[in-house]
Amino acid sequence: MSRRDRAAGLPGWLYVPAVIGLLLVTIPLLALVLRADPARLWSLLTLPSSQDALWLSLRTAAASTVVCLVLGVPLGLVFARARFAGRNVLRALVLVPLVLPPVVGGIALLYTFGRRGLLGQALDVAGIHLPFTTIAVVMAQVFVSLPFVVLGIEGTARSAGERFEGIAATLGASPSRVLLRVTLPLIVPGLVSGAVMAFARSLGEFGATLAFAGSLQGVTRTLPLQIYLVRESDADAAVALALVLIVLAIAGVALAYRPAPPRRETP
Amino acid sequence: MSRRDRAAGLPGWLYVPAVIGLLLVTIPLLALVLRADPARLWSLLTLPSSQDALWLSLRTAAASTVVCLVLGVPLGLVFARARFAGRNVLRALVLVPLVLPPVVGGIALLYTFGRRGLLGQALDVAGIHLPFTTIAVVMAQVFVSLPFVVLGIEGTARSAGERFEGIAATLGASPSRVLLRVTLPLIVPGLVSGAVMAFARSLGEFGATLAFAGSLQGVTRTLPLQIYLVRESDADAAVALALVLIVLAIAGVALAYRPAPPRRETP
Amino acid sequence: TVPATAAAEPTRTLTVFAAASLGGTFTALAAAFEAAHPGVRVSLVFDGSSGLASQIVEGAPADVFAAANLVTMQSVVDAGLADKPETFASNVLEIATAPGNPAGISSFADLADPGLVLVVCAPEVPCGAATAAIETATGVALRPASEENSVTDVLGKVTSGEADAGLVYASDVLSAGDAVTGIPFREAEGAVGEYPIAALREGPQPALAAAFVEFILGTEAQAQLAAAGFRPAP
Amino acid sequence: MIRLRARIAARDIDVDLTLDEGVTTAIAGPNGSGKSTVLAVLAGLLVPDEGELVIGDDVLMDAGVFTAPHRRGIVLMSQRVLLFPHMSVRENVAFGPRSQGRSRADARAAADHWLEEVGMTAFATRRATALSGGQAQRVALARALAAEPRILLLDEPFAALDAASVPPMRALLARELADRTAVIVSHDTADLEALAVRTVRLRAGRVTADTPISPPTQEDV
Amino acid sequence: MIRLRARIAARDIDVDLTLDEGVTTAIAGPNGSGKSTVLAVLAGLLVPDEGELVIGDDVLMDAGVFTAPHRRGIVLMSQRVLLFPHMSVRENVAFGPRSQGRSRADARAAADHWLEEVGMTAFATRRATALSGGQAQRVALARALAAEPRILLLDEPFAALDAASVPPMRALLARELADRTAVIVSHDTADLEALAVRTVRLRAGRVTADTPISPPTQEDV
Ligand SMILES: Nc1ncnc2c1ncn2[C@@H]1O[C@H](COP(=O)(O)OP(=O)(O)OP(=O)(O)O)[C@@H](O)[C@H]1O
Ligand SMILES: Nc1ncnc2c1ncn2[C@@H]1O[C@H](COP(=O)(O)OP(=O)(O)OP(=O)(O)O)[C@@H](O)[C@H]1O
Ligand SMILES: [Mg+2]
Ligand SMILES: [Mg+2]
Repeated sequence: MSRRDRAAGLPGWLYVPAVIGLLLVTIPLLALVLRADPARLWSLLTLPSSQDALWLSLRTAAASTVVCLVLGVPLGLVFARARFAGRNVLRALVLVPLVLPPVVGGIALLYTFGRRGLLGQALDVAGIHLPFTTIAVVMAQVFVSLPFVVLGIEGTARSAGERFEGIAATLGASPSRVLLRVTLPLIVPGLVSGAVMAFARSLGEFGATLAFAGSLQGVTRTLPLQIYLVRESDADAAVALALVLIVLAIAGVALAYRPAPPRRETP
Repeated sequence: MSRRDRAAGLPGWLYVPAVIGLLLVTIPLLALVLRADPARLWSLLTLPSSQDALWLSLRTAAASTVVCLVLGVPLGLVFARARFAGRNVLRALVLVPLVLPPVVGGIALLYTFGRRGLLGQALDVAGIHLPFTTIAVVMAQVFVSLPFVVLGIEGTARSAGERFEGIAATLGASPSRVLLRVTLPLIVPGLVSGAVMAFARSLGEFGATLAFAGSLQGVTRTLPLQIYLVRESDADAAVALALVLIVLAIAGVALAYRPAPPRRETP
Repeated sequence: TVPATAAAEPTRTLTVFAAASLGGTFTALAAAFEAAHPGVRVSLVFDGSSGLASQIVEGAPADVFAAANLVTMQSVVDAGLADKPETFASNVLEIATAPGNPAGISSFADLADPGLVLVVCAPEVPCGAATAAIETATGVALRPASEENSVTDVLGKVTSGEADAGLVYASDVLSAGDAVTGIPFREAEGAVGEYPIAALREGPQPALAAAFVEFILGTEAQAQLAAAGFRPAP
Repeated sequence: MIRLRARIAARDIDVDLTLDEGVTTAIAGPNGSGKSTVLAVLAGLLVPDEGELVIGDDVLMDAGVFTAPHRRGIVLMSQRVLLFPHMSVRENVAFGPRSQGRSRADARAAADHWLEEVGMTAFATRRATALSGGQAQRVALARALAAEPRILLLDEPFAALDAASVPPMRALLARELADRTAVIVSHDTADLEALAVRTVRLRAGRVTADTPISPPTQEDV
Repeated sequence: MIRLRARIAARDIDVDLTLDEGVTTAIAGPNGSGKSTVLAVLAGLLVPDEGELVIGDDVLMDAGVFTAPHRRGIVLMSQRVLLFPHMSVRENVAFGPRSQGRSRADARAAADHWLEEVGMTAFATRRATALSGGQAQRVALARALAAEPRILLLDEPFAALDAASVPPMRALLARELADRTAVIVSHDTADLEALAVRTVRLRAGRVTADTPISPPTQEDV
């Protein structure tokens, strides 16, 4: 209803930077699409190497999204609610994977979980070898994606406030129940956007995976690694494969990310 | 005050995944630090190539953070407030750079602004050459960082709600005034975390920069590109340089990102 | 402060795009070229050959392109941006192991040992293509833990101790220094990699570019390449 | 004369009422009868499925027209207090004058005047979130009055005030509403008698009665 | 007997008061005198700089002790209504019983019972955000009663109700508060007389008077 929109009242000039921002992102995508050859796309898609990579990417990105939520939501809530010394420094540490060139992140993981790494030596004795496995792919993805979830959850939890949590506690709800029935439902927007960012970032992860997990078809070579590799011999094929990733991401995000309509309360 | 903390009431078990998440990120960083040689660090830092790279990184990341805010905040607000058909698809498009392997993003930019690109041909005629300039570095960083700002702003604006904006409008405030005096102040947490993510992601940006802007010392070779280059010949030196980036990021984030304490209202 | 000579002879910058594996050697060669040509600054850009090639095709302001294989160079030639590339060096594979070769590897066939963690280059990149060719020629089937995208990634796995052995070029082994031990093997001769160089047509400094190509093909540069583990052009 | 017609299916509301200009009209009715909804529609914060709003010759809303809230000159003091949480008490009250283009000093003076009128001068620099329920309601009243609206809408303006404070606030409003177009919603008939000349009664989203009240006199208060 | 001592410098509050068990005590005083603050401290939602809370022999709070809100058996119906926005009306009311371990069916039955008592049965499946001010307050009352607390704290429970609804709600509360420990804050002396046996008066954060009221009888209502 256009009348309601005018009541929602964003100033008109705001659309100028908004549209520029939109174009800056969408025109390059269009340029990619225009360069791709649909016929090639199909033949590429039917290659076993592409299919393996696609399937591995979907599986690992889904797994790492789950891990990111399981670890990142609690961490974000702790940052939002608990008061303790050194919180700002810890938060900054958690954000470091954002700033680290991914390949250095992969090296750090290798220094930690590799055969001669900080924890890897003990793991090795226990017969656990992480590098060159699919688990290593997931770990690399979690390492680079976790900060988004933590930051998103902290922000949403802060702006949701603690008022409803206090009321729930006086009604007799234990902290666990408050968490599950009040806090989490109230921060659903943050959960969804955190999950979307983690999934997207995991799907696109390249450098850390290559450095930590290696690149073997069906085991550790995800779609981005496949794209890089194909690009070495055939740049057009790489672009076509990247389009697959884009289509996948758009479909996934457009389906998953439907924020609830705003509540319409009478003031 | 520990008593107040218990009143804040997160369940104890929540700290288990939170601490695991924290360790997963911090132990690899520790492993990096343990492998680095402080003496080398200093000698690396005094190299002109390192200093050029560091300085270029700081300048471009700061510039791209500003651009991301200028374009991303309006776009996030439009997604949060305006109701129009195709919004979910547009939002998914904006998120694509998240999922794209950065080098493909760089290729897309090259296909757009390159000499033979979609817009590049026209720009070329006008005498504007963007690729392989410092501006191209900023564009690549904006391309990969913008989605974080858009998503963060949209989420915060949604949870802040429109009630205060309506009241402000009845008091006679124009849409521009409502935006500047009510909406933006209310979403400051989202602005800050969006800016932090954009700055961090820009500082760490590598693949898109290399593909779109190339790697010329002092012009387009940012610290991550320098790290990559150094790694070809000397992995330890690369790690030492990465530590510089980490220290920089931690200092920046710990200083900039101090969320306001939660409002304490009587229920 | 600007030196007086700079006014008379303004600094000219020559931009050289070179394959990542040429990094160390070309940095030294550029310095030598600068010494021989006062007022010239050589700006080096290193990346995978194919990445550089697509940038050149999209208009990167490069004067010289030195690639790690002939196919990539051909894509630049096909785009009409270079003609008559010349091969200036070649390279053969070596086995890289942890220092001192603790696994006691002595031949290509030893790499097929299932207990050995082996990393190689993927067939899509030059070192991997060479690996695949040798596998076919010898009938030895390798079972690598990973097929990496570049020599650097292979070396990274070996130097970090994650892999027991890797297959890389002889020059890479040399540039890695003490971090690995190189083991040459006879079958490597069956797959020699070639490095072409060309001055680019649309580069801003065509005369200097030609001079640089000539310099690389000259005796001084060839000696330095040999010292870095490269072989002369076949 | 002001004519409002509005139908909102989701709330089962279908009202058609007129308000006289220059006087105060009361809207009364049980909980959920649609009083706050009517005020929100008048202010332009809620768009009905169908309806019209005409003030004198001025069509603010009908099938093709919709005047944005900030152009209506209608101020709503809502049932939920909604002070701007990121501003001080004084900034809240000065917001209206500032929005109407008055200078910073001018707006500040106006704010201080109205804070004085509602007895909140001592709290001017306090954060708006650090107030008791009654204190917040006084500030909201000051904020609405400071905006000097063409039409003032008051939704239960005294609900959180202590018993002793109601008479002086009622006197303040009686003075300020004289000769002004206003609508007041209150559950307290004393308020209606003191302030309004007419009462529109709602029930279940429909107007059921429209009765005159004897005009307020100072003595009533 | 319940003893509360609390000092909060930021609000200039320093109270020391006792409440009798098994009866309702009223807290009265002008706006900003500290009534809501006292209730928040009792419920455990606000920790004073220094103070103590003892119920019978049970120390809930002193220098080294702090019992978490959910272990106190004290329910607060706050001045701001604060229904859980992500739940239906029924889920809001069933939240207390469910939290105390009652089965889903049981809690639902309890919720429906209390919704009936406050006359909100028809709204059970409505989103809690889609209510009028008075409707929301009724639901909040039902939610507090459904939790069957050891001690019930009511902060202006009738502020948003229409005049006709107040007497029946007052009667409901009179019945429910009989033999229960409760504290009520209200600006309406009729409420206090009908429901409380004693009034503690606050002013500027200090207790100024503590006076008995004649016990409520059904006829008063
Ligand atoms: N967001 C909403 N969605 C649907 N219905 C709503 C919404 N808000 C209110 N209602 C319904 O609309 C009707 C009118 O509500 P309104 O708030 O106007 O009542 P009111 O007369 O102001 O009542 P009160 O005296 O309790 O404040 C009520 O039945 C209410 O349940
Ligand atoms: N968050 C806060 N920070 C500082 N002071 C506050 C805060 N909230 C309330 N106060 C102050 O504490 C005092 C007591 O407030 P409280 O809400 O307890 O009053 P009250 O007796 O409930 O008043 P009312 O009848 O208006 O609801 C008031 O002077 C108020 O300004
Ligand atoms: Mg109402
Ligand atoms: Mg109060």
